Amino acid sequence: MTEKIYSSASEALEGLTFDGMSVMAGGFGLCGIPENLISALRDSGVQNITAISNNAGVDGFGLGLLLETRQIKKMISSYVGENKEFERQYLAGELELEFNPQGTMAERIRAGGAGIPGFYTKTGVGTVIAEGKPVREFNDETYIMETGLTCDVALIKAWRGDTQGNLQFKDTARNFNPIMATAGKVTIVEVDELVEVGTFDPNFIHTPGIYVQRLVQAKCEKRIEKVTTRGPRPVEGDA
Amino acid sequence: MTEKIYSSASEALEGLTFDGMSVMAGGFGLCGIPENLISALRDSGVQNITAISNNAGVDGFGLGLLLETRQIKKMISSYVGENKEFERQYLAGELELEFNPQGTMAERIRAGGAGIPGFYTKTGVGTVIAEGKPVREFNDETYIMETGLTCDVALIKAWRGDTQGNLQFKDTARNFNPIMATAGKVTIVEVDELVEVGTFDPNFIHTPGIYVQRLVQAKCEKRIEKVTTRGPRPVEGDA
Amino acid sequence: MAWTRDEMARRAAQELKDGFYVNLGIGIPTLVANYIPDGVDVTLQSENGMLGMGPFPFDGEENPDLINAGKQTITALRRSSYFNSADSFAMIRGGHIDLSILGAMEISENGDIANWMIPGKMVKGMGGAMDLVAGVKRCIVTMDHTNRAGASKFLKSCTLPLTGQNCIAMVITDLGVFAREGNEGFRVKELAPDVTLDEVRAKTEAELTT
Amino acid sequence: MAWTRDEMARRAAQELKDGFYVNLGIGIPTLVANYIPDGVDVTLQSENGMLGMGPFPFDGEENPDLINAGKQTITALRRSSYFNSADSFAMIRGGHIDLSILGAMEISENGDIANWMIPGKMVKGMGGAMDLVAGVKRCIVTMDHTNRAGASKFLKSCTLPLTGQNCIAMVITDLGVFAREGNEGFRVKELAPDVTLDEVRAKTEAELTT
Repeated sequence: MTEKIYSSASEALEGLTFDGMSVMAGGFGLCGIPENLISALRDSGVQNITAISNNAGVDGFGLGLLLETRQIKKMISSYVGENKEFERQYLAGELELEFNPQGTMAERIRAGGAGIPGFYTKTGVGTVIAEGKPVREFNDETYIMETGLTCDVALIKAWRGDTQGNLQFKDTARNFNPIMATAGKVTIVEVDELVEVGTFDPNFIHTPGIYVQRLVQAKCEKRIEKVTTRGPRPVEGDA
Repeated sequence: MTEKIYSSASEALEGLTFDGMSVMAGGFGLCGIPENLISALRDSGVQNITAISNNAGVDGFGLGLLLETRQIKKMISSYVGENKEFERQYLAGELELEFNPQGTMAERIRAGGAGIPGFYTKTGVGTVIAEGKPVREFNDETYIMETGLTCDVALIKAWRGDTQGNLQFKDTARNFNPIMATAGKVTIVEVDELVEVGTFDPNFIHTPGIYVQRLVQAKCEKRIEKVTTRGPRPVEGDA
Repeated sequence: MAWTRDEMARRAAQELKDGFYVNLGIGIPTLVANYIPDGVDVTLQSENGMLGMGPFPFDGEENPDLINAGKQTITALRRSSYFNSADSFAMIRGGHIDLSILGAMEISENGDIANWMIPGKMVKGMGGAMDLVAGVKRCIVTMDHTNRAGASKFLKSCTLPLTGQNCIAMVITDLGVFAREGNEGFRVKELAPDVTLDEVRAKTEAELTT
Repeated sequence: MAWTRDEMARRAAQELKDGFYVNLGIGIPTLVANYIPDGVDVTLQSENGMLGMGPFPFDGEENPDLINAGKQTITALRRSSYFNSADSFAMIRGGHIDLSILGAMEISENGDIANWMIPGKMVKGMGGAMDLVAGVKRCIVTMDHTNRAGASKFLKSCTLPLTGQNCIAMVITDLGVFAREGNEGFRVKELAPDVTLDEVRAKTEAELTT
């Protein structure tokens, strides 16, 4: 059996990086991002990356690391609000930026992985997003065509993975990860827990191993962007 | 909270049937078909159904029941090989039939549920399936456009469901069921087991309750179409 | 007396019906969750991949793997389910969400909404807003009736780049409630206490019927 | 001496590589699973929604919820996973399956395949065949070289309605192995024992190179 398990994030990236490559990185905000693979990608020194990710990390964390080192040439995202260095590079014209509505972006990635080169959506009709895109009427309503999106390497964060590459995701850290796993020419996954094959109930595998070429177990910091609470837990016995 | 639980399959269908209605029925072969809901639909006496289902059941079981009573006007399927009554009605011109490649059919249903009115696929290019369909080139390859598919009522078979309508499916009985659940104006589900809300790990719910309007617990016969075995289990101790 | 933010949220909450699946935007819409009427059971969707959003966690019980679309830590409920981003927007785009309540910079009399960019300023992106207004069955906007300079935000046509066309069914401002059916214009449905129709008309560029 | 069905399956199994994900059609392709070479680990996909198909169950251990695409009862393996039909064909259409081995009624010299209908006969449908030949990375056909009447099934162009265009990379018949690269024609790669090139040419309408 071809071995999918790698011993470190940088080893998992070996031989796959090249100037001008396209990279998808899972995550929503800082939740469910492949922290270790992003760091390893920075350390690889690869240049002119097209990064496809819902957000751009924050200063000094997540994709912010690759912005600091100017390794990213272009970003395809839906929202980039939390990153000063991003803003600086963008306003200085050093960084290309393509905004996609979040649902359009998710569907483009899913379509890319599913062999669907184009689909129609109502999202963005009558807005700047529709400019230059083919249009078609269905049942007297106007829709625009969006295209499938794939990438050279997809960087994925999962909760647990088995030695066959079957994956499970945790809570809302799932987000873009399972669909990006289908859209990479090569898909590399970092997991909190690496388990033996047979550990998972086959009914509850989110990503079948067919989509995973390389897998590494790695510890994540899991930084929280906006800690929000409702106060202290009431002491037992209180009303 | 609006009550989703019904006490019988026929009660669950009440008020939803009308002449000329379109119905999706989950299942692949006889595996994962909504047996009780199909029987209840037959008993409702509704006529001129357009039935969307991968197969057409067998004589006397599954959708075969509705063919016997001539309640189906048109079928949209990918394969209908196992049903004599179907063949008779079709050859006599009593039944309309639209073949879809299985993957195109699955994707059309998924698209219908996801608000996507059309998408492009390579499946069927250069075949009779492509006739009359819009064509588009992507990266110098030809693709045909297929449309999203929805229905008036989707009949679904799930393994377990909770009182909020969250569903889990079992093994390959999953098949078309989860996607059809998203494509019904009204979706009715029969489950082997009805459980309290909170029973499922929220990470492992196949169909969120938002897609389920009515739910009924019902006993299934689960007929097997082609029992295939490799012989008796070796007695323990044998080599 | 014009409504406060909380009063606007309370009024918006009256639009929730039992059994609804609802997506709430950031700002006033978030406050709506505090005013869900008794006996009305509502399931909140978060477009980053969750149905059945619970309240914020207690101090020290934050789960980094569990956030809402505003990136705040939240909790789950017994009914909750998680799904990926494509499935989440399939739910939104496919019209399965009953109601979305969101904020706006401008609304036009034909139901257009602008709430994602101001030309000349740093653009942060539309996130899921364009998908929500295009996909959800019914969209309600809560916003101040005028901007800080006193100019109407309720216009004949939006001056800012649109988020969506002909998609807003109701606008709840500090001055009142304005509703439209199908492709019609907005009708004055309610006024905040002591707010007069004249005041509303003076502060509204859009054509309003009564 | 022409190959038997099992010999054809054994030869087809030589095309399996370690780590491959493979979809096997009905008939001779099903037999391929019996001849997977030692040291080659292959995961079988079943398009009704399973990866990691196991063998048939023991007598009395059939699970009605667990069948393959031919509707036969099967079993699961430790590596197995289940998914819905849309996800299954996303896997196929997206080019994630390395190899499909399937039967055919006719193959043409430009790689077209016809295997789903005979005009005038009751048509049962194409099932997943059109999706497989259009989506899988590499498609291999196993079939008898001629029909019962002795006429070639390996043609200049198919006479039956097509399942797919320019999608077959290799044909394994009882007489030999025929392969093509990209858009080229088929080349004779191997002959069954004692089968001569002359015999093959006599039984083949398609242009073959050697």
